[in-house]
Amino acid sequence: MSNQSNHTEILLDIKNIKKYYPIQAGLFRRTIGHVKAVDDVSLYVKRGETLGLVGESGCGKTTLGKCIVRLHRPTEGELRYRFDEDGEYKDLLSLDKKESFNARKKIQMVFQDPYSSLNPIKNILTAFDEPLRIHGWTNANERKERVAELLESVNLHADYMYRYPNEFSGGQRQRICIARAMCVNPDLIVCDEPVSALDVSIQAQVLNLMKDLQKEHGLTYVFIAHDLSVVEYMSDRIAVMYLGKVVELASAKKLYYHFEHPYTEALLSAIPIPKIGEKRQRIILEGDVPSPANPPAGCRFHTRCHKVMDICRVKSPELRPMKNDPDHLVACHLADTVEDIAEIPADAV
Amino acid sequence: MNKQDYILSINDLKTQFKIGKRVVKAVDGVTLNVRRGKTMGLVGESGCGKSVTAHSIMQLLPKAGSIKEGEIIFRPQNSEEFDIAKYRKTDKKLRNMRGRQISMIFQDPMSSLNPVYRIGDQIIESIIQHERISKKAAIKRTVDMLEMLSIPQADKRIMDYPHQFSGGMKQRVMIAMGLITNPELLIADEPTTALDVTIQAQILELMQQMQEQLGFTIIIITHNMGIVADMADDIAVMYMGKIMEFGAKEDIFLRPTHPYTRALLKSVPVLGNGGNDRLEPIRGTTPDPSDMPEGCSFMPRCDLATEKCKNAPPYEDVGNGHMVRCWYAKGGAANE
Amino acid sequence: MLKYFVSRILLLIPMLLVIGLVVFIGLELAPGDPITAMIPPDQLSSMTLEDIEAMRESLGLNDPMLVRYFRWLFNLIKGDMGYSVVTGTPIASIIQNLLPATIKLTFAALIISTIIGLLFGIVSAIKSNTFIDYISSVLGVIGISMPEFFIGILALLIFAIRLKWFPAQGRTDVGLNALQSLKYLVLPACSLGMVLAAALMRYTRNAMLDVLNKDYVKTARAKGLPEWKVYYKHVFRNSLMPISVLLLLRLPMLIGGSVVIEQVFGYAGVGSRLLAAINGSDYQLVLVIILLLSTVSLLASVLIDMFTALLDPRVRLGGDIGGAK
Amino acid sequence: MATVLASKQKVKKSSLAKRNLQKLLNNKLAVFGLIVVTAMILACIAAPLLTPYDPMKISLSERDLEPSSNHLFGTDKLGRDVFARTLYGGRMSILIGLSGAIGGMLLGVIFGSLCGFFGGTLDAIFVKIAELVSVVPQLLLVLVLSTFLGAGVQNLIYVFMFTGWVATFRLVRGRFFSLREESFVEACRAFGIGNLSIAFKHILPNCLGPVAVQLTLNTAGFILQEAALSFIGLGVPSGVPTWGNIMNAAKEIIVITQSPWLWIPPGIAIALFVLGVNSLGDGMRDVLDPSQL
Repeated sequence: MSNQSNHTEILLDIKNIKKYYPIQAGLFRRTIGHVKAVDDVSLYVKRGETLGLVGESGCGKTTLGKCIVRLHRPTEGELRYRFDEDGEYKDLLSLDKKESFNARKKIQMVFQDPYSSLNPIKNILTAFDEPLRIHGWTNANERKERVAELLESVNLHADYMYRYPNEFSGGQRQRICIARAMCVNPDLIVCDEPVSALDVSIQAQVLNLMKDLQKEHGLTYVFIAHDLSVVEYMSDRIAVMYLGKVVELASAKKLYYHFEHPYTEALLSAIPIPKIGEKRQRIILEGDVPSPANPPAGCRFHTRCHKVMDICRVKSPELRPMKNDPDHLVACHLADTVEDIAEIPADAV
Repeated sequence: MNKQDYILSINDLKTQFKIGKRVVKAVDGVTLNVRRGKTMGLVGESGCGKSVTAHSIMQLLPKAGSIKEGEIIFRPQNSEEFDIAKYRKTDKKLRNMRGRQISMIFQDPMSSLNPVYRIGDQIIESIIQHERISKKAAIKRTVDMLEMLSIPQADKRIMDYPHQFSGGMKQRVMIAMGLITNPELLIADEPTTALDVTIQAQILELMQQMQEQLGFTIIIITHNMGIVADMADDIAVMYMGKIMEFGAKEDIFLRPTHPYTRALLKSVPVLGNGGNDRLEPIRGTTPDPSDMPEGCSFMPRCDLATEKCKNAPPYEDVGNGHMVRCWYAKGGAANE
Repeated sequence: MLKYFVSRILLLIPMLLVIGLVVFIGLELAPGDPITAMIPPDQLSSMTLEDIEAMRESLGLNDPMLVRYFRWLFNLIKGDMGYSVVTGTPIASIIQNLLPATIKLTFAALIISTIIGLLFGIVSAIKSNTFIDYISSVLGVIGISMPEFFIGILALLIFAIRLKWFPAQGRTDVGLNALQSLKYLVLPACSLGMVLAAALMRYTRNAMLDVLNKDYVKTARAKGLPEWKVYYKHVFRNSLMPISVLLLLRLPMLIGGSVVIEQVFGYAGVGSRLLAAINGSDYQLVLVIILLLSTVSLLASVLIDMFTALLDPRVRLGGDIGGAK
Repeated sequence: MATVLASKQKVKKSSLAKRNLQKLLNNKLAVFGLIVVTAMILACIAAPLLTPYDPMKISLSERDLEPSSNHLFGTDKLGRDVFARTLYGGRMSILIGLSGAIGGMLLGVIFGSLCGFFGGTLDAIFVKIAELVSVVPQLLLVLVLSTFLGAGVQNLIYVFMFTGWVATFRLVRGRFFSLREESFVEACRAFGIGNLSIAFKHILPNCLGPVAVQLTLNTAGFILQEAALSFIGLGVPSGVPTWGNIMNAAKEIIVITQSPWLWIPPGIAIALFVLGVNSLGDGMRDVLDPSQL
């Protein structure tokens, strides 16, 4: 089991991942453009930590998550993954067939909608059975015991394995899905909005369970959500995404008080807080998120940014570390990053 | 307070649904007073009856649902007060009230607009239903209203169809449709649940601005405690068809008294806490509404529950109109 | 909008070509010498074998099949459909005499069934789960379970033979005024339309109930619209789209059914002629009629499809669904 | 762990199929349909027990008899017993309808799942073919094919299979398209479960309910079509009795007016059986999805 207190070892290194979907039109299905769902994202995930991915719908967070689990094949980029603590990094996208199959055990996913995550006509045992069987649990009785054990680990009765999904509430289903993702002993679980379909009083049950399981099994999470408060509660570090790009990456503690990107600022101020008294400065963004099929030139956020400058309309800012904190990355011309704005040639404006 | 200061008074409202042979008591004795010109927030989890309460006020219940008991007294500014619950769903009195005196906007702006008619026609339909007005004047008013709601190029966009609008824009159209007849009460049923946070902020801000300008009353229904903290003056917390706690915003957030309200506040992560405090989940799940427990409906999940809670607790004033439905509300264990 | 229609019509062409090809291959495989169907019989009888062989060459019957196919198709479009082997009359004139009658019959059936189906469907939906709804649901399921020809025979027996309200058999336009010829149409059209009416009724009811649950109906009520306006403007109007899809699927069945109904009533249309041609092994005539009926069915489907598009702005204006401007 | 395994022996295994059957039996419409269909099938199978007459036996001494206690539905022009013919004819009509529908269903399910799961060019081709088959009046298609293949029970079944796969194909393909986006399918992929297993073990079983409903619709439709075809003399050869063939006699006005027992019993038999099948289908649809239709 890895050391939880200081996560130093990089488990997954996401390098320049792009995922473009062709837009086809006309009688002959000509490709007339691309939806740039994820556009050149580089991130790393350390063993044992939780990396939060936050952003509004269409920002590419789910697509990125599905690329990591290899449900989608990225258009470009590498997913360098370290199978053993002292092993080498291997690109998940260029494994041979057998390695690729075995790597499926390492990275699992919990989906947003607990109602569609379980096959309605199969009972819980059957839902676990096939993944276990193809990944080495050859003995049927052992599989059964394993399922019982897993169900109890998510605080459900072992007998529930004979029931069908429609007999469970949303919260129970999501717990079953977490147990199913855990059945092959993964290192990394990508959680795609795991609580957004649940009632508020149930959300906390699931979130706490996930935290406990992480501690117990040394799991690494990529936690995707649109609700910053939930992400903040779960994550060690948070990446804020906008229109296919990461605009800011910082530790969860830092992001709330020392945000640098205007989008993060707006996002934070837009979230209603169940507290009264402190009057917050609200930043209301104008307009809608532009279409990822036709993102604006320059900085993608410039059309809605309240601090927009001339340079933002032409030059897209790189994601760069802050001068005073190399672990805090920002993609904004205004931020005091390692590379200064002054270095940009004047004729670019 | 004077009776006339309340635009709406609901007394012991009971709304039931008949599904096959089962009877679901969706709203089971709701009592509420809504202050004129203010915003009342109705919060609760899914299935607690908050939406049914709102639909009962408009008498927009589906066929299987009907008001069984109670009264809904509506007091319009310039006409006689009347009891909405007394009329049939299709009564002319209610039809004249809907859309003119009370407007309602719904959760999902995507499906709330008819896809086959132009945006403009759908808004104008509302004016023409209630006023004798020329088509030209109606169009002018529609454009003005859309401009007030900051829809760019409103004069052109009224010719567009709903599928040409984004979710946030559609919700603005819904608000325009609701406000175009200058109603006294706007009921917003989870108006931002289907929208992104930055769009949600836009819509909530707009609703507040419009309220300042036009002075109508808002009932906002939501499951998000944050939204009521932002928007509401008074808050009612609903659980299993009953109001568990009602009071001014300060009462609810600074002096939450019902164990359910307290549990609800402790179970949601608060931005800025950085995951320091561990959340305290409410145990168990919401009971089946057609098979509710005897006595206090929160009892099976309540940490303070005792033998006493097997009897239904009274709905009591604990001071300044702060109402609580709990045996321990007055100086009991809940105030430890 | 125009773009959509044009593309829909352009798509017709390959489909017609394929149906034509299938029919043409059928012709090729059919027993008998094709030349007998291409030359007027009286001329044919006076020709020698050499003449026929020369004729075959000059008519291009020895050309590759694809060439012959397109020539055949081209002739067909020009109106030269060849000759019936059995009666020796030009097929074009047979068609000219009989096709309008069949189209009239089918169209009448379509109108009758649409009116009855929509009417009962709407009433059923508005009064859902009442006695009226229950009765019409039972009638609906009985309606779709009846063989068309059985309805036809019963109608013939009751209304024509016993009650003598309508003529029992036949249809001739000669010397009949409009009212009289309408009398010949009533029974066949009603019998043909009954099954479709039942299907439409069931479907209309369900489509309306479906739409009734939509949020925009609630919006309409929340505006204070009276019930009839809610039903007329927001429920019925929106149900028309799924209903027209059903019509699209059912139309070929209606045209097929006309063949049987014509037989029952001895109605002189292409359908009864088709059966006679099959019994007489008059393959050229059989295939031309089938090609024509298929074309009618295809054209009608396209018309209904366009009607659906007219109803739905999402199709009409192209599918940038949810896209902000 | 031992306690866990021991305790679960007590739990009764709840089977989804059993529960759905229970629901079906609570549905009045379905029960009515089931009773009618079963009773009629049983009666047709047990025909030799119910009637002493041979449906083919010509008896010139007993021509054109009205219904009597001897001949329940009377006799036809050749003195054959109409009751016997209706029973034996039912065997053939039901057999043709049912086997055509089952064959069509199998084709539709296979094509539909392949196209729905893999999409692409294969799918595009099949969609076009399906469109073509469905736009040509089915009766005409059957007519052409049976003209060229020749009349005969087997050929008729082939023809029905060839024309009847389209509805099932569309249905299965559509269900596949929506189901393959569901999270449980993505979960399967995330575990590395193979495509074929996903398609046939995880997705396909979810389509079977609607497919069964479609099967009833097709059976009903084919029985009606067989009857129509045989009625106009182009279905089953006239020697083999089927409901449609028996009614063939009613092409003459004289039969319609003078000997209604020749065509009313088989006509009612068709309508009743199809009504039963349709009611069963409606009931099944209600059970599968109470909100739809």
